[in-house]
Amino acid sequence: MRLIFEKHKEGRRGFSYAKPGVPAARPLDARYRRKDNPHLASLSELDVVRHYTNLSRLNFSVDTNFYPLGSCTMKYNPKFTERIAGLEGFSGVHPLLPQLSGGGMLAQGSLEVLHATERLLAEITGMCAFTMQPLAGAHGELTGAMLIAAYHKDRGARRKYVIIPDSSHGTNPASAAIAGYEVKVIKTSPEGYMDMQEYKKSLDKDTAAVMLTCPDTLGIFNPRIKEIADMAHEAGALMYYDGANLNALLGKARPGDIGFDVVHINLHKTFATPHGGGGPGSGPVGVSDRLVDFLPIPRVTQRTDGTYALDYHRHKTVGYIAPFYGNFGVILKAYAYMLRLGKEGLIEAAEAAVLNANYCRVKLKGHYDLVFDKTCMHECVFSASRQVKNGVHAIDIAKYLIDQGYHPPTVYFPLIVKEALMIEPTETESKETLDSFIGTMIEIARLAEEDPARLKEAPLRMPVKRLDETKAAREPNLRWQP
Amino acid sequence: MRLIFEKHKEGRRGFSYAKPGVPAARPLDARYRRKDNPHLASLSELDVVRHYTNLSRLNFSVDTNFYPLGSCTMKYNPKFTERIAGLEGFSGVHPLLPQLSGGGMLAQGSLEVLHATERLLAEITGMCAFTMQPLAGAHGELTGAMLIAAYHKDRGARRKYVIIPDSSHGTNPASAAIAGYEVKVIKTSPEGYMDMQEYKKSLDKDTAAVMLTCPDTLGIFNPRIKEIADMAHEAGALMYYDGANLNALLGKARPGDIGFDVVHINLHKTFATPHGGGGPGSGPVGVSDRLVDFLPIPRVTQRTDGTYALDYHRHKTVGYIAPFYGNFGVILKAYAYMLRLGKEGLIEAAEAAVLNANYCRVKLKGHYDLVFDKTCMHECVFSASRQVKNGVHAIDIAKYLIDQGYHPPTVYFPLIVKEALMIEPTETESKETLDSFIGTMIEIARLAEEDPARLKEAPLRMPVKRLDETKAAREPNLRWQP
Amino acid sequence: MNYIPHTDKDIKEMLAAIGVSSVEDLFNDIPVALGPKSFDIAPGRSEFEVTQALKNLAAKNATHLTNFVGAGFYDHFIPAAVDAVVSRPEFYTAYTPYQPECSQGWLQAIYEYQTVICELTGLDVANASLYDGGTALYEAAMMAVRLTGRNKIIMDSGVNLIYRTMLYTYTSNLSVEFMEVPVAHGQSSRQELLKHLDDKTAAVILQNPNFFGAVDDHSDIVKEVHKFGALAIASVYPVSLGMLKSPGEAGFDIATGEGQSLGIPLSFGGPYLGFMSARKELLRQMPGRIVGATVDIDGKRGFVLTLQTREQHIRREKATSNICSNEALCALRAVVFVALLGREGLRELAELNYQKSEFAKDALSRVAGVEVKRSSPTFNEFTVLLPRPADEVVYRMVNKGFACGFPLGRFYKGMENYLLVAVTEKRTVEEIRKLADSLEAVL
Amino acid sequence: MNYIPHTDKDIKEMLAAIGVSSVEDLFNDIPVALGPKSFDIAPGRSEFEVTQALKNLAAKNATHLTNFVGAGFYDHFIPAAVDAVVSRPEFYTAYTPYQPECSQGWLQAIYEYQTVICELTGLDVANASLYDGGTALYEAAMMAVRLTGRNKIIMDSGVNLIYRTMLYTYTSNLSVEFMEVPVAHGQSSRQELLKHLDDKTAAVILQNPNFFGAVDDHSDIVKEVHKFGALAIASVYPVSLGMLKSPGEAGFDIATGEGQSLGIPLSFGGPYLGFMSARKELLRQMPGRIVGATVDIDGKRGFVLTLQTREQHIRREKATSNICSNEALCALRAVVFVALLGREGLRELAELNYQKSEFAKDALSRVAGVEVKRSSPTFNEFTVLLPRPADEVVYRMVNKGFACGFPLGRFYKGMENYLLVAVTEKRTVEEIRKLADSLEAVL
Ligand SMILES: Cc1ncc(COP(=O)(O)O)c(C=O)c1O
Ligand SMILES: Cc1ncc(COP(=O)(O)O)c(C=O)c1O
Repeated sequence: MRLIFEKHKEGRRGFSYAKPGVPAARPLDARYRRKDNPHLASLSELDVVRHYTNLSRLNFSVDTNFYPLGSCTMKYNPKFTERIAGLEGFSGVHPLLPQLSGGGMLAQGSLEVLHATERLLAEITGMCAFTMQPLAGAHGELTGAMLIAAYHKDRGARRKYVIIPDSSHGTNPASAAIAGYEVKVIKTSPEGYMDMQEYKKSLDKDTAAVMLTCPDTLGIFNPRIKEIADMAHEAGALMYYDGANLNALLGKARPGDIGFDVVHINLHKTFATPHGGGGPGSGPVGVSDRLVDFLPIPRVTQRTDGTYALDYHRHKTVGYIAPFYGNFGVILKAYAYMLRLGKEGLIEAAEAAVLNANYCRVKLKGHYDLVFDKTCMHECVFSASRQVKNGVHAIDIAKYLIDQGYHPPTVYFPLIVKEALMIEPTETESKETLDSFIGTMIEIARLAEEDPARLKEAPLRMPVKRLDETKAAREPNLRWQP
Repeated sequence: MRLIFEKHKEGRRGFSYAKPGVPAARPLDARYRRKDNPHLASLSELDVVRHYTNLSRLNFSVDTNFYPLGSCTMKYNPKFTERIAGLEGFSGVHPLLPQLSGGGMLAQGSLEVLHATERLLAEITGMCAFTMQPLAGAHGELTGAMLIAAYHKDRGARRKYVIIPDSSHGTNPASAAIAGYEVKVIKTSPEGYMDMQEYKKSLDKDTAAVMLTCPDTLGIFNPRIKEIADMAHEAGALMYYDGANLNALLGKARPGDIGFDVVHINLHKTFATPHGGGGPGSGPVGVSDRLVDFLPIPRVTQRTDGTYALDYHRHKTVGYIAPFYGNFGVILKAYAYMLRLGKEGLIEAAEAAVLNANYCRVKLKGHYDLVFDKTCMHECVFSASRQVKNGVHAIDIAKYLIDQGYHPPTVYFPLIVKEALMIEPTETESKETLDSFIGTMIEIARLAEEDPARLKEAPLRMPVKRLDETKAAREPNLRWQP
Repeated sequence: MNYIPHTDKDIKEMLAAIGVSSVEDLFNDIPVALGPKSFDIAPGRSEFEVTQALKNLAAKNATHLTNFVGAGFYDHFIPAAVDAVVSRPEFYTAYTPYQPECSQGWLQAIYEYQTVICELTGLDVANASLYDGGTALYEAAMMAVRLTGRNKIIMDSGVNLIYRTMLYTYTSNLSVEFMEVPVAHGQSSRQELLKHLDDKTAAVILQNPNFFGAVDDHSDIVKEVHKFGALAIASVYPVSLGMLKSPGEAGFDIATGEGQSLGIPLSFGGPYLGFMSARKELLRQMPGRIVGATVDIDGKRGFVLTLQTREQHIRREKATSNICSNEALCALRAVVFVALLGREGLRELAELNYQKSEFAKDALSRVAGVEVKRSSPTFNEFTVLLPRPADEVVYRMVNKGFACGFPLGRFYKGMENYLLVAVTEKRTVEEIRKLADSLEAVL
Repeated sequence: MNYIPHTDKDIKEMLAAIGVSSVEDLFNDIPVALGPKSFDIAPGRSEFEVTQALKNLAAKNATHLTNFVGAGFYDHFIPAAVDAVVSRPEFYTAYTPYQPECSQGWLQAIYEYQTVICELTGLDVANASLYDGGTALYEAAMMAVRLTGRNKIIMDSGVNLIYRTMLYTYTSNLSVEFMEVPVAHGQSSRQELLKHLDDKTAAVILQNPNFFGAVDDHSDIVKEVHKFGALAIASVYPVSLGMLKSPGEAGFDIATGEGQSLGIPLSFGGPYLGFMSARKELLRQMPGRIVGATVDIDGKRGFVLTLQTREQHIRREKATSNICSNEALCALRAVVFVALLGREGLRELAELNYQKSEFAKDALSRVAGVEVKRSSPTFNEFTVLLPRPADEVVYRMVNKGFACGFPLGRFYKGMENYLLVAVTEKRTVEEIRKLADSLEAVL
């Protein structure tokens, strides 16, 4: 499709304003004014709507396609949460209203949503308190790392390292580094767990924290996780829990009970808020009691009369990590989702998610190399190494899946698995959908043996064929030029 | 795609209700209960949403395609009208509220919308009063025919005939017939106008009315229309105006000024309310002063204090033609549209619509037979007769256009034109869109000469190829069978 | 203008191509004398201004009242997923699927809708929609007249009064004769109905539940109707079909009804949805669009508009009906609504309406001076007799925050003290209790 | 459960296929001792109940106030077409376009968004979005630190206080040193800024219009900054760029800002949109996703995520940022908003904000006791000095139906009597007049 700028026609207008209706003001001095004429596109409303509507039709999405993108929990986003987020009583509220004097009473509805969501998440994870401010999972990690630093600093220590297994999500080491930590990477043992020998060796009085993902990015629950936590605590380090995969564990295990000190959760994964083509997300952070004092301000508190207020007066706080109270619109949807599902619904979600992943695992393990042949949690990770022998790579499998109407699993992640294919079906997909996906995967395995060229040429049914990514990186063309 | 019923799985639920929370009532006697179990589909919310979302993607629509379907005025439907219709203050109002005692005050907003729209339409058409009740254009015609009957009856006459030109829309004769009239059809002269000789002959004291479409279905404004009206009036007949094509004439001519007695308007055409895949529409009927007393009840009236009320006490009324006040949700969008455009906007719409149609007419007349080679109004009608010589019919042109991403023009209508191609671009389409459509039409004309097979095999890019309509009619399969 | 893309340059170029010098020239066919005498329309306003103005009007409607008004039009909850689907522009900005290859989505959806209507009503064939329940009933009556060649119609007065008045309006110039038969103890009066039945009768029209909320089993009447070669027409409330005997089970030939309850907002009276189904033998006299399954040239299943020779655009004055645009988008709402609920859900919805309505009967019957009419079973609406004019009571109840029902005296002479109360699944126990308490207070 | 399609039969069959006898078996890896100590969550509620409950909460927020609060977050009108586009599930239920062939819609939209940001800011390259204006500014500061290898940052105190506090939080454990420079007569103090500038300076951060609403031309400062080999970072308000000198024109190296004003609802603080653009030489240090154009194997244009070796999923602890999920859907809002307005529209919007704000200045300056600060020009927000604490005045104005501005005393000691008033295009002449009248009444 042509770019919106390529459809520009001087003089068109897709949106108009009323005349100001005020006497003309003294014009702003020319030196403050821009001289150039930005090359924005001018089109009618129809042109704009048709352009973006037709663009949208070029995407795969949960509402149109099975989307088993591992580690991303692409579950269905119930429509009623969109309706709620669209209520003007929520979407129209200026975030500074409760900061006006007496203004708390002007936003009691929104403050209650924040407070109630915090309490729900605390119960779900077994943590003591939550901040809803982090704007995505990685932002939660950074917040968590800063809380950890504040904790150690408060105790007079400046610990330097954060221990992270090599199977972790890329955001973990990146967040730790950005918070000012050096990262010690621990290898994964052949059994699929963090190497305990190496872990023990790395742990010392300079260890600020251990960051784990649980279930980990291989979809596995490490049965020795409590031992790992205890060892860290003995060494005076804190335990960080990357809760992006919490969907597997709702009502089954709680990081707080295991002994974690900091937890972040991806509302856009576990709690069914839409992924929005890459965001917005929301990454609330929960803490054990020893970290509560360090949480970002403002905190939402409940007064004895049941009303809600903002609390700024927390002298140990790390400070401000978001402009206001988090991605409220996202939090609201997650809250509605939790109210809707309730206890049984959340447990059922975890169970069905794990059931679906194991079903895929078992049905496909005769056709693809299963990286660790054991019960998985919410996702299962295969390697295309068997197919590589015929020159078929994970990417070829992915591209052929696209032609069959499936969004591919996550490929080449986790990095520690060669030719990884990481399948996370989520609980919202039916057995019928899984069966036909599995059928296609088996067909692909057959094609890899018998007719690999068919896979290498895919996709053929999309608006473009395979794209030259090297050219994109070597000769960056990152914007339309007039 | 599979049918929703073919995706059924017993036990699934896409929507649930809360428990009643009341003590169990005495069960209804079994003789009143249904014994069978209707074969409805049971699916999860995702399954349902994915099914219908993917079905939607198989349609062409204004928001995704140029849609020059003649006589249907497929103009763009501004998005803000949808937002307004979605306001709970409008969508949630029970129609009987104003019929409760004192209830008029409970629905003043909606009553004002109805009253104001009536007044706007009256000014736009030059008619004396409007009823907003008719639920579509054809329903307006029927209402109009009943008004005409009531008028004549009131004057003690039972006139039998309604005169209708053969170029009229099929609903005109159908509506007249259903209202109890016999239809006299007048041929179209070679110049494209109703044959005046024949008309004169047909007109007599048994003529109840003359039903004209203006501009007519050939896209032509009959300059002798006033003469026609005067002749009818002299014969004691009333003049009916099918205003489905009013888009061409906004601010240019008014049926009331010409002397028409009854007018219906298609809000879903001229006033930009969406066509909804076939409906809902709205077909308000305007009348000259001598017909006001016969309008359906209730009427929305304005009290001296500025408030609105419903008036039932009109002893000459034809009665009730709709359950309430018309398709309120549609009327509301049309009202918003009129407020938005205002005087200049409405005139501009007419001008651009006529400009677009004439541009297509002139650009294509070298390639297709123009039925009447003269300035057209909102649409231009070609015949594929030139192409038929190479075995290419209007339908083949239509199907090839589909493959190029264009919704075809109306084909084989009006019936009086052989192999008709009726192109109504509407004012919301840009010159660029017209130019590329015209380019494709010219290419088709070339293919018709050089490679007709290419056209006969189209469409190839749609979910289905050409469908067997004869089989559909001969062996009706009108529902899924369990 | 945001909806008109023409720039001055565009207009110039286009005029040049056409060969005229101004846009006005294109209107030369309109005699000067026919120019508009007036066109006094206010100047256009911005999207923001119009939106604000209409928000202000919306705020002038009372939406805070707890609603117990029904009378054929019910306050049911609409799942958000229904709105999500119908707001796909590929649905709502398309038109009638004349070109099947680029309209398979719509055609399949309508085919599915037709199936749902058939399944709900227990009949063989359904059309793609009619305007509303009233026009659907009128179309059914005319079908019967055409099919039987007779012109007498017997109508139970339990049929929604709104529909009855519509039928009289539509047929006022036709030679159709109506016999209206009063109800007995709320239900259809067998005695009266059979008295009028004869071999001139084209059809008997019955409604279930009837306007007063009474549930009936009309099988016995239908049998008698058929003995005289007449057709039996049922007017039904679709939600009740999750529980009540279907028209098909009761032997009816044609069923019609208002589909508003199936996911369509009340919206001050429209757009609504008229549905119709019938025995397959009556198919050729059905009005409206009908979608059928067929195959493409490769043998692949596809859907088309079919049996169009019944319709106005082919048959003109000889068509079975004049309907052209119908209520497709509302039909889509209905099919999505039913798909979301599924078999179990529709049954549960009906049961909930019944249970809550029975609870409300109990609660109201405890209010001093209020008599709940119990001569016949009801579904989700029932009649109560008040110790004073219902009109007054309704008026006072508005101040208590209730639209507490419909005063039957507005439609029926002599029923001034009667109130028709509807209770849907949306009404909570608390609301019902508060209704009773408030009623007690205002009486 | 409506969102879990598993029937009992499904579960049985799947368990059999897996070879376990119960779902619990799948959780055997979790030691019994690690089972949840508590999971005290209320039972689920129906869609209707949850919707009602949240409607009730929404009603507890005050949305009836006429809004003059800004402080970086503005009450602009959002065209309905923006909502229509972003509610396409093909946009909002997709994720990061890792697989380009089935994500061309998203990729092209982001490429267009990047272009818009470049055009607005007058710079060469932009990323696909960051969380918000504050984190964007922090990322820009860190970019400068990496690029220059220096760690001193000079920050004008005209930078939004919210951002400044965020920057301090983020860098509290890093060896980054901030110099904050007070404003002089509302604008950036050249004297103070230049005093601190040295060859240890990584960057100077300036905001335009600044937090107090003052408009400035920073070109002169930027020139000095460059002399020291430091980078100049601009924090900007995108709507003002329809009128004000762009960061590119003023010579800045990096521009960041909050995109909320471009079609994104206020929504109690988020989701918002951090945007960032820079000179192309700085590209490799940019954080976040970036989309680039390329060709497919047939030479057809297509779009991909590119330069991913900057990012965490490849470079892990050496990445330029930890960002993964961003604010794509808000970026889409921005690009659609700008496309609807077009060149003219954005200029008009800026002009309207300026004009109405000037009108409000006039109106307020006529109120006895109110002094409008005029030491520097402003855009759509300005500072007024009240004869009593602004906090009190704001409180009283709420009862008059106004959120009349932000009391600066909450952020700045000694400014207790100052009020920051924002006037967007939505405010009407009547509202502004009424604001002045009401202020007069409460003072
Ligand atoms: C395991 C894990 N951790 C962290 C993240 C980062 O979350 P976000 O993308 O919301 O920043 C992700 C997201 O992909 C993840 O899968
Ligand atoms: C000229 C004309 N008249 C009447 C009608 C009937 O209008 P409706 O479809 O709203 O019943 C149409 C619609 O196609 C039409 O084009």
